[in-house]
Amino acid sequence: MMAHIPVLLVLVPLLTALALPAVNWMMPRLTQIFLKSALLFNLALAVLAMRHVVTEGPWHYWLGNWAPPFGIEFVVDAMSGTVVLVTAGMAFVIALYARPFFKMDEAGLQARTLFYVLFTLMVTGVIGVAVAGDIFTLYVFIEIASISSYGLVAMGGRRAAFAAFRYLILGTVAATFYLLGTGLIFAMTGTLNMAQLSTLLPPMMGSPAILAALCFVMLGLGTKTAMVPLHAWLPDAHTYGPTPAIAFLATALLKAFAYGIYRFLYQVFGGHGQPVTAMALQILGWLAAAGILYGSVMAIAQKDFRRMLAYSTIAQISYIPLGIAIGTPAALAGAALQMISHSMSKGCLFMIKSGMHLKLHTTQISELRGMSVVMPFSSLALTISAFSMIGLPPTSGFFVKWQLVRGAAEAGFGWMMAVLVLSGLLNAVYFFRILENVFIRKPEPDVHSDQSHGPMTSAGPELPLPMLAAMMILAAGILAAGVGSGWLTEHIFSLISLAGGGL
Amino acid sequence: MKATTNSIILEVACRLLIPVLIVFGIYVLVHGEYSPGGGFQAGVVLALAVILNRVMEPADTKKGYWTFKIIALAGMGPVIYILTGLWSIPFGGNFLEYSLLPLAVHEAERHLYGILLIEVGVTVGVMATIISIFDSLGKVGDPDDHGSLL
Amino acid sequence: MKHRFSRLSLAYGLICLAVLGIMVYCTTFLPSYTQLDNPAHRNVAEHYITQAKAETGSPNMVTAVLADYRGLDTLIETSVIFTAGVVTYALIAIRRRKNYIWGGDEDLESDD
Amino acid sequence: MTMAVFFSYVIFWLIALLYVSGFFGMMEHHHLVKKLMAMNLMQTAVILFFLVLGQKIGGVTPIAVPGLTDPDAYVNPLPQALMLTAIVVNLSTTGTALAFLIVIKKHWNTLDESEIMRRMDK
Repeated sequence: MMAHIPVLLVLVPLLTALALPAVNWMMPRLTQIFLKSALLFNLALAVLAMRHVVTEGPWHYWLGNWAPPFGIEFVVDAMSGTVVLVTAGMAFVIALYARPFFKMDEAGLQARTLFYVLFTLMVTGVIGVAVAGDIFTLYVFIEIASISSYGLVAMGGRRAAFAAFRYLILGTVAATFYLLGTGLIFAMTGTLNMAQLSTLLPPMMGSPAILAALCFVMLGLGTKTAMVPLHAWLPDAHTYGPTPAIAFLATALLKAFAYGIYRFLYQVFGGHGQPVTAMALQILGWLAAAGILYGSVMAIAQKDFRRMLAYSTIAQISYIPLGIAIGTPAALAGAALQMISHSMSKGCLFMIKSGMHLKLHTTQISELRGMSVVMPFSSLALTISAFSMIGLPPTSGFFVKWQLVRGAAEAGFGWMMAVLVLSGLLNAVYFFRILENVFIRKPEPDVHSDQSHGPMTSAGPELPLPMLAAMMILAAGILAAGVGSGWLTEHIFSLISLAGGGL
Repeated sequence: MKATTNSIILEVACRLLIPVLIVFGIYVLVHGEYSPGGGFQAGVVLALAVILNRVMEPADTKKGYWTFKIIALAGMGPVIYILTGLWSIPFGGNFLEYSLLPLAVHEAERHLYGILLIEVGVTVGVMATIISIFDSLGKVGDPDDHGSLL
Repeated sequence: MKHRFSRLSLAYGLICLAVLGIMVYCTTFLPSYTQLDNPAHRNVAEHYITQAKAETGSPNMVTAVLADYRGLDTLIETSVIFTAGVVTYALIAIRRRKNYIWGGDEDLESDD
Repeated sequence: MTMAVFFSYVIFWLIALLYVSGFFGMMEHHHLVKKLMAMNLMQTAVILFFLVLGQKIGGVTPIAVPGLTDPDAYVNPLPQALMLTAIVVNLSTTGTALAFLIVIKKHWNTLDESEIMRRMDK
């Protein structure tokens, strides 16, 4: 069984998703236990896969035992292992967290089952994007992750349905771009396997057809990652979608597509060694810097915490392409650490957002006064994750910025260092504004009369236990990743390959 | 007063077509390795047979179709596929390695049986999904569904 | 209903013409399908055409590629259509008075 | 350049035209159903593009005929298999989008994008 972990990583969530309606129909009481144990098992598999990668190098798995150019190949290396680990971990935590979100009538239970079906399908897609070693298989995984995320966003209500439709239109256009790029690559080389492409493509990089393929693939993946000129779908979908779905979308799905950009630029198109790809990386760096600044400035302008989180996601997700664009080992380690760090802190912030929603019945920043009195644990978690977003020392966000700045200095990108420092300041502006409201300002008397008239009945003093527990797990994770970042960099991120030969 | 059918023409046509569609669907499924065809096409044709049956009935009897159960059935299709793929793992193969399936036939023929099994899975999945989409859409105009529609 | 073009339409049209020009230019560098030695016909496809019958026993090469050589794609594709069925059911068929997932924007609205 | 080679490129250009017309329709129209139709045009164009890549002059259907062993006699089966997958994915996307449209129509009572955008902020 150990030898089949790369394929089991995909199959376990897929099988869970497929069997969940049947389990719900036959044995409704076992649904949640089944779901959570499967996700926990998947997390264990991800840890085992990572251990194997660390001890024995990249892991190749031939499906159906067909040799690579003819069959499909799965590859787990240090970077994709990180994505898989983040995805599996966040999936488990969010599944823990999401329990109080559903009403316990018949429709609510059906909705819960279908929600988890789509959720696990999305987990499948994200893990598949990370491990696929074949560009068409990558497309199919992108589509399963995307379609389930459209459905999940649309479950949030009437505004969410419209936001999801726009997301669907843009996402599908992005997918056609990607598929067109795949077609051009296939026409020029006759293969779809990434490892073979990395040897076949370099001699023909000068051809306009390959250049067009590069542009189309990057446009497609860039739209899905919400890189800056192509981010139009993200704010509405983030604001109106149901929280557990959006938390997973922002933390895992976007990272997987950012990882796809890395995969293509470094392991298919040859990285900094190719002049054309080096130019593409340069442009990617500019766009990422623009995204960081644009997202931060727009976040400052927002009055609603939900919308602020959406723009903050645009800013934070751009750190990964920035690290990819710089392309030194330190910068790539920073990008990989950002995948871990941002998923935990942003996931935590989304959970806090729902907590505010539940307890204070508002997400307007100006109405959060005195939140620290009513919700002490949430306020603590908010502080930790805000510190991580800003990049203050004990949290993992600091080490992300540290690695990226170091990488930019090594590669001689002075302006990128300036952007990183500036973005830290901008993040500080918008998060300290919230922290000021939460901790320092005195509450107005009628804001939280503390009678919960929402659809949920809060059992404990602050929030339902699963929500608090998930929040605390993530907050502890942020600190742990900060403390352990040296270890992570030394043992895992140092294995991230820079060139096409790494596959 | 309840009608038993929408119209006599529809009913006669459907009664003629449905058995043909079912037979043709099964033919497309099992003959997929030798001629154009396969699981998807078979699934769509078989779903069409069921949908025609539903179209034939008058609108007011459309209540109570087993939509949630059919979602469960749609999930079972890919599960058949996955189990076929996993079947070779105890015998030392990789996922979907049909040549190691424990069947007492020639190696290439094992591939044929493997392909047939997964095509059955695909057929079940596609058929049940299309029926479930039709049933969901059939609920759109229900009186207890608030709001005006289309 | 007659569609009216606005001033923006002209800009859109120009963008599209530019994209069309780039695409036409780039496709002239692709090998034509009339050249039988082009990579799309040679590299992997030739193996499928010549070996599929012997390796998979299926004379239909498309089935052989779909279900055997690239069997995983088909699995995921079946799951994709299952996803579509689930989305349709979840959005349309579930009976509900209001929103059934808490935490969407409708919970902030006061109407019931 | 022979006539056949020239017209093989003309097919590419026509496909590019189809793709770009979908792109234009998506930007130009404010009606959501028309946007969806434009999206389908783009998807179809990509499918045609792949299928043309697999074409051969005089090639037969890729089903092995006894006695015909020349690989050039059959058209390329790989793009056909890939597009079978892509068509199903497109079908799923379109189905999902139509479900969304039903929900949108139910809740907003219109399918005009600018109208809904205007009412979103309220």
